Amino acid sequence: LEDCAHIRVSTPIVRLGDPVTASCTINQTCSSLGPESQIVWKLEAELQPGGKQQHLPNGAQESTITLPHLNHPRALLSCCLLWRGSLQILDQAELQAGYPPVVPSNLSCLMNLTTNSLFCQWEPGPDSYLSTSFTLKSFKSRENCQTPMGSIPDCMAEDRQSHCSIPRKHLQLYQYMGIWVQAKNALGTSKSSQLCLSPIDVVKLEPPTLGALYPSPRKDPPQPECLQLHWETWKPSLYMEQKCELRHQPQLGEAHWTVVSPLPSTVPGYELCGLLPSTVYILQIRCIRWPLPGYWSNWSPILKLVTG
Amino acid sequence: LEDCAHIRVSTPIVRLGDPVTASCTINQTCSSLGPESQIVWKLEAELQPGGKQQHLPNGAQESTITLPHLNHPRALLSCCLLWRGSLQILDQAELQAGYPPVVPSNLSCLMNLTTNSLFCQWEPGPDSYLSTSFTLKSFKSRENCQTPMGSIPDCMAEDRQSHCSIPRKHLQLYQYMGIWVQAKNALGTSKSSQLCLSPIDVVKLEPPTLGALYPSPRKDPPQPECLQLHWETWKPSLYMEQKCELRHQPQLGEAHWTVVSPLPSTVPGYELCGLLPSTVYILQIRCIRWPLPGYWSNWSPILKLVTG
Amino acid sequence: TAPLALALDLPQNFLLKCLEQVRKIQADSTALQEKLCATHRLCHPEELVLLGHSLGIPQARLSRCSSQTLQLMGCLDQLHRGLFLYQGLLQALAGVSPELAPTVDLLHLDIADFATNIWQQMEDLGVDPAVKPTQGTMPTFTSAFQRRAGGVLVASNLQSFLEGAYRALHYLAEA
Repeated sequence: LEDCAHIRVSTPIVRLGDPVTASCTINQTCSSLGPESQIVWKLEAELQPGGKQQHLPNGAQESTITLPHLNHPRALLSCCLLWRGSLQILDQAELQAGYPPVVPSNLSCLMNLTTNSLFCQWEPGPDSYLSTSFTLKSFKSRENCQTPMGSIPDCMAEDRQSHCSIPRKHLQLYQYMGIWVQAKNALGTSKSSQLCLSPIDVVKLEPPTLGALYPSPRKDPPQPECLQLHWETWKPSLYMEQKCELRHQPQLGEAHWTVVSPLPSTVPGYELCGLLPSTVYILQIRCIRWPLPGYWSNWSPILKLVTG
Repeated sequence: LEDCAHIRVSTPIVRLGDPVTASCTINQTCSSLGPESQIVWKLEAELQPGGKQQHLPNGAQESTITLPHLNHPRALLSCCLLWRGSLQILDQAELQAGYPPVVPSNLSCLMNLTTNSLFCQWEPGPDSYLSTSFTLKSFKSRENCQTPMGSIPDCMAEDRQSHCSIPRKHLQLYQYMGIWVQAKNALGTSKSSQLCLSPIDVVKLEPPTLGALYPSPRKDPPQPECLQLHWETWKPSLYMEQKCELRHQPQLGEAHWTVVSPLPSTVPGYELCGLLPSTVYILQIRCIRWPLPGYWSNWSPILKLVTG
Repeated sequence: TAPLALALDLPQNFLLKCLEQVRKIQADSTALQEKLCATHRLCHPEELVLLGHSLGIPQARLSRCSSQTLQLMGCLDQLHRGLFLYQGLLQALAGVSPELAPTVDLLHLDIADFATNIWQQMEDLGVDPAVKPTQGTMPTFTSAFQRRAGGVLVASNLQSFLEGAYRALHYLAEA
């Protein structure tokens, strides 16, 4: 039993605004078709004039239509027949329109020592209205990332996400890798510019744990303009040489931060002086892998202390 | 190259307090063993006297020990050798002790129309100290659940959980099924008593949505001791005949609930009179499948209204 | 014997359950129709009559269930055959689309439950036919569109079938 009717579409996915040509063939089997049966096209709910109808040698009838501009990202094209006064739908085709993917921009990566993965994110660019897959592609290389030296499995971003994480087992932390993002949909493919980095050099640390020294040691004579602090490196980064920055300001008034730098990443006891006595201070600390490259950690949560 | 030493345990998992017998064979290859090398047993960190040592024809040495009472649910048995003044661990075996599973009790099931699954739970009984799996077993049947008429896949409870949900696709809502829980560990298996139910008869509904009628219709003369209410059946149970109960009480004082019953499950407008005028009332409603069997829903969230 | 007398053989519990199952299947079927309309804009079976003819979608008869000519055992048998037919039609719709599949699966499960309930009652009354019905030739839906259009037509025919069944069962329950 052949199909009663069948729509063929030149290209079911076109650029937004481009024309689409479709033809609908209705077989004689489609229940005693009168010779004058008129094929009618509908796009969504709107009738579409301009279908050219012809008889085929095998008795079937075929109508061809060209929609000059497809302006809906999604549209249902229906091939219908006027039958006993009612419009009968015999076949439907889903048309899609959109744009080829724009070149993803602002690709940046961070080595996350907690999840032990290389987290990369990018700007996907404007919506292409078509289902677009983003793939983080990379290869192992030497210094300048010109010649691939080993493959790394693709990292497929989840639907509608603009980030992907390459797990530790695919990474060589201290070797260079070329890395870029490919965007792909039915209308084309685009590639971001390529980064060349070694994962450990884009490590972003967590800040140390900053605290007041308890019991703050007895000073003779007492020093009301000092605070006794201590901080401890974030454990997963203990093996890394780092330098840190401490910033502080009185809590009230429109003071600005005073920054003490450079500081080591672990200090059992640190005396911060030159402060205003009996004043509430807010303090924060952050660290960075150093002298080897890395990114500054975020500032630690605010520590509030009162001078003597 | 043969193993240097090897422990064999009669039964690595015994009842708590039962004896355990183990033997340890140390081969000649084990780095130039002196004839007088003494095999030493340790249970966790404690030396265990009483090992009987003998020479084997092939030059190996074997020690056999019986621990009279294994009282640790988990214990490491070590086969050691005195060598150059220090105790060398050559092999270790993990011993486990516990109890056979107690018969699971209080098996009960509810048909959940939101998740569309039969949720069953039970009391696992005291800890057997051994990894115990709980499996909900069931079969399709006729009225009295004596003769199985069709199998239903086992429902494996997650680790340390005492409930399991049989999904809709394995259920025949209006047919009877025999259902019980099996508990199994290394020391045995136990079975709960069997329930015989048809899932739809253990349905537990969600309460209707109870609200005040806005705008409450103008009454002439006004009726300060009445409240205008409406409620709507919980949508997934619309197809079920139900009866409902409304309870109300003044918010203050140690009043008790007044219950109005039976009520239909959907009422566009209901006038509740005989109340104290200008008093804050709290009201709740619940429903049950009726006249066919089911469980009462929980009471709806409290509705607070003030009489005229 | 007058249908009413025979209705007395039917346990009230059975009739109440059947009425509930019909309402449940009606709700499932309405859900399918609403989804076909919302997702694929196929909202009116009248637009698909011609296609339905060419697809050859069989319909179930309930001639022995109409209140004028109600013949209890014949009615139960027709109910069971109709439900059996709709199980086959729903299976033919397999692969309709990911959004609709759960709704079609639930509808199929509920219809199968109802058919089993009726079959067991016929067994209890000792009037179950010697051989369970076998599925006739089912339409073959060759495209995603045909499966969706078939879904609209099957759901619409099923609703009419269920209305007939509900009237008959309600008539028997009131007897």
